[in-house]
Amino acid sequence: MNPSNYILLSAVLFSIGAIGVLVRRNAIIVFMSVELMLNAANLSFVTFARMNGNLDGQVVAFFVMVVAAAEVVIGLAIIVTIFRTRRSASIDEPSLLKY
Amino acid sequence: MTELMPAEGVFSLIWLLIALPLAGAIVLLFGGRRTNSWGPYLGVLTVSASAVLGVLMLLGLLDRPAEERTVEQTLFTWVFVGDFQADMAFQLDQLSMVFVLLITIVGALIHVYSLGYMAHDPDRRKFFGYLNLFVAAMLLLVLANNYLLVYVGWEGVGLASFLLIGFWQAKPSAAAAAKKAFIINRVGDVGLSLAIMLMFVTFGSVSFDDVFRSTSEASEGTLTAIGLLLLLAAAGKSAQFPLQAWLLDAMEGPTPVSALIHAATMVTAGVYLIVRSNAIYNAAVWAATAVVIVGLITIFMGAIIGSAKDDIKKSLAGSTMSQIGYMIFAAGLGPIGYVFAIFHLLTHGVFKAGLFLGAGSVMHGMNDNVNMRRYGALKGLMVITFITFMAGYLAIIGIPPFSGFWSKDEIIHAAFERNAFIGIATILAAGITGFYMTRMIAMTFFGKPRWEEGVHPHESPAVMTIPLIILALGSTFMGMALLFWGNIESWLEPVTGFASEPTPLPTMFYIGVTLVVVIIGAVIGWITYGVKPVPIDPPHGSWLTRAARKDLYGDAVNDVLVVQPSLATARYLSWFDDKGIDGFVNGIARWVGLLANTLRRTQSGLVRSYALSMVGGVFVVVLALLLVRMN
Amino acid sequence: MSGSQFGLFGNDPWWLVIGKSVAVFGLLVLLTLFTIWWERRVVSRMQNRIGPNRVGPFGLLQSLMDGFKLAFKEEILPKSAHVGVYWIAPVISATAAFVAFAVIPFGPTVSIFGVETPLQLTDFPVSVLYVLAIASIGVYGLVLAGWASGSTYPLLGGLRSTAQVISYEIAMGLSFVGVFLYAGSMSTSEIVIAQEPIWYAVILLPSFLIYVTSMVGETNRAPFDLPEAEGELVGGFHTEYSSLKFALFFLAEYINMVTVSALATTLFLGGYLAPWPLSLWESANTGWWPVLWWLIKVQLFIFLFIWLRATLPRMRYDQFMKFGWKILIPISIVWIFIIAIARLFRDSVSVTNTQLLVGGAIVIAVLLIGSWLFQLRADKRDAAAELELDERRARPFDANAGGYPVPPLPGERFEYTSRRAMAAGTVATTTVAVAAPETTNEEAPDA
Amino acid sequence: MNEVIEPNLGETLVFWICGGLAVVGALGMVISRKAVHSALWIALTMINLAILYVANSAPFLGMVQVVVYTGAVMMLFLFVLMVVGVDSSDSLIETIKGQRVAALLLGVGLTIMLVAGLGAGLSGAGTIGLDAANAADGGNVQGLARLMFSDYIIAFQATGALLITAAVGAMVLTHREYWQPRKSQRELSQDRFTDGGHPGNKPSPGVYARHNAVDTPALLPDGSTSAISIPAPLRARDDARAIDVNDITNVRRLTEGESE
Repeated sequence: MNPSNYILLSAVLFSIGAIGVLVRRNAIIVFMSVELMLNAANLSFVTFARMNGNLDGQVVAFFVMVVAAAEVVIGLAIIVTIFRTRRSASIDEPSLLKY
Repeated sequence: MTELMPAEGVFSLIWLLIALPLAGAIVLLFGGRRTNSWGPYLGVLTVSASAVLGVLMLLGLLDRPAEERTVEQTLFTWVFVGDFQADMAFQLDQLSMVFVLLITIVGALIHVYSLGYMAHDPDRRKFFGYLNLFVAAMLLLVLANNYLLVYVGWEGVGLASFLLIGFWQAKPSAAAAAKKAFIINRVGDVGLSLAIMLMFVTFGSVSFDDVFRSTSEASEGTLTAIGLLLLLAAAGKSAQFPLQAWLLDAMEGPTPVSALIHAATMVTAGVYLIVRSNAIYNAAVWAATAVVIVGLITIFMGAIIGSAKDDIKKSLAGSTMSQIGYMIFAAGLGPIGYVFAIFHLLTHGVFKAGLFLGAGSVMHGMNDNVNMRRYGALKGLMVITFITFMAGYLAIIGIPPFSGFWSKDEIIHAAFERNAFIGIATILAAGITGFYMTRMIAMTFFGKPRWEEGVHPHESPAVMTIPLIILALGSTFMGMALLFWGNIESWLEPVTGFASEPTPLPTMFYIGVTLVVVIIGAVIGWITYGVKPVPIDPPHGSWLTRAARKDLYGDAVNDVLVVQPSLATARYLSWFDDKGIDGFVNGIARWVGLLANTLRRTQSGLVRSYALSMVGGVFVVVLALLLVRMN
Repeated sequence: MSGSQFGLFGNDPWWLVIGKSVAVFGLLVLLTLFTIWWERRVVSRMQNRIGPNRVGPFGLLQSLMDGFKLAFKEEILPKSAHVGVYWIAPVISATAAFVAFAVIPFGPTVSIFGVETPLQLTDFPVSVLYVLAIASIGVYGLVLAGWASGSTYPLLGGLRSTAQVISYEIAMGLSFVGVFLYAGSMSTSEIVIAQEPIWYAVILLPSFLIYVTSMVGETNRAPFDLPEAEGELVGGFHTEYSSLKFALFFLAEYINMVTVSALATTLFLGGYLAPWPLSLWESANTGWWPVLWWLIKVQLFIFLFIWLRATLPRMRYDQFMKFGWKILIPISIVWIFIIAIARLFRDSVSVTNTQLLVGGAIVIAVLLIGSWLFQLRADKRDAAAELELDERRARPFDANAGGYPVPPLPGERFEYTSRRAMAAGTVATTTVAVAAPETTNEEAPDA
Repeated sequence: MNEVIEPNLGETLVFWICGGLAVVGALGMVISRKAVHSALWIALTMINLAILYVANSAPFLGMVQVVVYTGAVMMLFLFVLMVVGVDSSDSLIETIKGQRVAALLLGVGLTIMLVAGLGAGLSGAGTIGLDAANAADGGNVQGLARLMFSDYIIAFQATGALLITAAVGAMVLTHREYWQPRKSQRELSQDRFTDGGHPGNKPSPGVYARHNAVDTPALLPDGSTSAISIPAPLRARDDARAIDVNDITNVRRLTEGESE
């Protein structure tokens, strides 16, 4: 088995995540889809690290995880704040922000 | 050209000459109300200190041989852009020295005088601040060693002049006069800035030393252009034809200002500029000729205006124009005239300052009335003012041994050496000078009192009369002192050059003719205004009188030639801006608006539709990458 | 994974792997049964009771019987439950509990039927992290149970356990850092071996204490048993569970207790290594003896759990959270700083142990004095703030301060001022107190 | 270093099982109507990804993946889901015209393109493996640590700062200002007693009564009923069960009997 299969798996997961972002309206699920996309990218990084015989890819994946954690914290805080005012977690709801 | 000597000893303090009044100005203008009480005295002190410093430097220069009297002090490199470099550097030579002395000493006297004159003005502190600023800028102008720095001083005095003319800005006429002076000065400033640019392009430098050293490298056409531009600058600052219109209105400022700025110092900056740039004019004959013509025209314009005005200050202002015309005229004569231009400048600076301060003293006694037809018979009531004024009077019309005689006579002499026609013209102008000055004396101090009701003429306080006395002494003796004891010709010679040409007619001949003409003018004046009673309401007068009362239609000409076309252009441009440009822009905006109206449908605010566009973009990019890779 | 450092791991024959797995499973089930009985006995003794004593010798079979009873009880499925998740939650919980034990070493290498093998199911470079990871998966069981029950109390219990686990896992992870620093490894077997000279509980006492505290929080045991607080949440997350599913939760809880105790033993008490006086005996650390030492140490921790449950009242939720975030985590971080610096000094500067100790003593003294001074200042500031608040309360509130209507600040009372009256010049003000709504007892006794 | 390591059969097995589960989890996440189900599905994906990391010679990352993503991030998601109570199923009716179709087309297209493109591009790519890189520092964790604390130290510090900022930001975002200091337990209990309310527990329904249903009022010692012993909604609906007079008399007799 060629390790590039991992890359293909990562591509598939990434696309599924993208579709999730596009079709789901619940902000939290959209958020999960974004996390899925990040995870897919991480899988690529880890695989690349192995294919190239150098650990930098793993370090990058690690940093992605850290940044994702920070992003989740803020994102969820925003969702909670929006939910408090609008009683809804629909991502279409804050469209008034365009003004 | 003499060698530039490094600044040592007392000359290491050249910067302090400027810094002192500048510091005074800063303290006074930014110190706020807490400096109200002691501020004016600080102003007097800084200028006086500069004067003392100037005297010390004069002594220092006298100790040196003539060719070592050019001192240069470089503080720091001020501007360096590419090839262009200008230093914050000062050059003290014989020419600057006399200016420094004139500015600081007359300035100090006028500061002292102002203590009395402005005693009751609520904005006294500001006044002294502006005065100090003016002195600093003027000193910078005359001490600079390059044209760019001159330009700074040039603008600085322009600013101070503007502020001081409009000092009583509550008066609409004062505000308008200030603006007028400022705007007309701008025209001259454009000339100076263009001249500087041209110099940089031609010589690669703007410092005096470099420019004068390399005049031979430039074509005569270029030099003529520079000379004419410098003449434009000088005309603007010195109120020469055709930019003379502002000076008469500038009399709206307080009288000490008129005395200091618009008689003794600033208006002579143009003369300084031309004399300083003598190397250029020496090489540009046509430019020099233009200078002569401008000077000659102005001599007559000023004299005629001075003869017709009833306002004592405006009459004096006309006289100033005329006298500066003399100087410019002399400067245009070439090496033979430079020295006398400066000589006349010095004597004129003193006696005209005295005359203005005397006029101020009269106004002080007459409740600030400036109409000479309301004066009369003041000689007994204002003895000191009268005597000092008489000293100035005799000096300006050129009665020996008063100082004006020596300087004016030399100019006439020089004029004859160049051309008999212009010589005769200058003598004629001297006659007119005699006429209008006699008219002024007669209307002010002699005859019957024509005072307005409630006016009680009185002598001014000592703080005003003492400067008057000092200036009167200067008016009386300075000419002789400079000529015989101070030997001004050989003093200035290293800077200006001096060509002693053979004299076709004996000197005494000119003196005699001139004196006769002057006395004829004075007698006519006396008969017209001294013997006959002066009507309180001005008579209709001849067409020339009427024209002179209107400044020889200077404003009208400006109005027709400049103001109306400008306004018309502005109106047209405004219309074009409104309809053409705005229409174009608005049209674009409308189209953009229409476009945006359709495009904004995509900006739904729905995050998911944005995300869709993003994914679409990714799709396209990946597709492009793949296609590129496949091929 | 199977690098040189883990020579014997991953090389077992298949039958030995299965054997070990079964042994671990059996051990855990037995330990659970024993611990339940042990707990009931100990708590009873502490409460002047006798405890289970009827079934089997000393009532030892009591928990087995209870298990049978539970298994035969009726399954109740709440109507509002989310079926799939409701089913899977206890499975996750129990599975995670068992799986976590895979990396716990019971003893050194022994010979089983002629095969040299370590007494440990498996080990790899990050096995301590593995335990953490599995623990965090185990929480899913609780959270999902709470949510899937479709009922309020379980949901609250689930929420609490989420917050609790996230909070205490941080402190727990931080307490490991010291051990990692000293052992230079995250593998359990290597950490145990690294404690041959001295237990980490001694040199890393703060880490040890923090771990012990957070392990109680992590296992939802008293006094941190908030997810199943009976007085507040009926039964917490397992309120709606019954029969075998409830048994699974029960099992998971006790296995978790054993796991964290075993982990504490491994990381801080030298694992299977013999304690000091015994270690003088040559063969104490060879053969099967270490398993005994290990068991004793684990039982000590379990006794600690029981002891805590019997003596301490449950904490209030906010105090509990405050304790985790504002005390345990900051202390952990400061402690990591200290050990990192100490390590740095020992490695790069030649410092003797005496100097290190003296330095440490000085640091501690400075910290103590500093905190005392800090406290004094804080007291003073609090007193000043109190005073200011009193003053503000005493001052009448101006609703139109500076001509603009302003809301009252804390401690001020809003007084309605009639504009018309003010305009008329008669500053008659009507006072409407908009303070906190009076707690009127709607259910006042009407009889 | 150049020697190409061929993954063994075990890894192939792991890849297909875990990779399949990961895809199933991802699809489940997108398809699930309930947010909590979505969270569970994606947790499944993440755990499987962790296993794939381990299989890819990244044991440390694998564990971190579980701890961070499954343990912390997804737990946070669940927490927020429960706090905001987004419990009900989402409506699956699409509101933006054409969004779903376009999304599916784009997604599928992207998948096909990526898989095809990457597959073609990577088909001949060899694998060096990480054994040498790991051995250089004595292990995967040590290798990562060396990189992180030397080459990537700035990035490491920056992410640290980012985390702190995120924590503070979350607190600021979700912070609610209290106009008045929160009452302490002491103050609460004082309020409870000073206001003259009922200080103790309210009488339970059915005390001294023959029934223990919630709608049965408690009987007071004098035989009268206590209204506060039944829940307010029942009282508001006037649903209190009537008391059998005999009960009252019985009680009265009892109390009198005791007093005698």
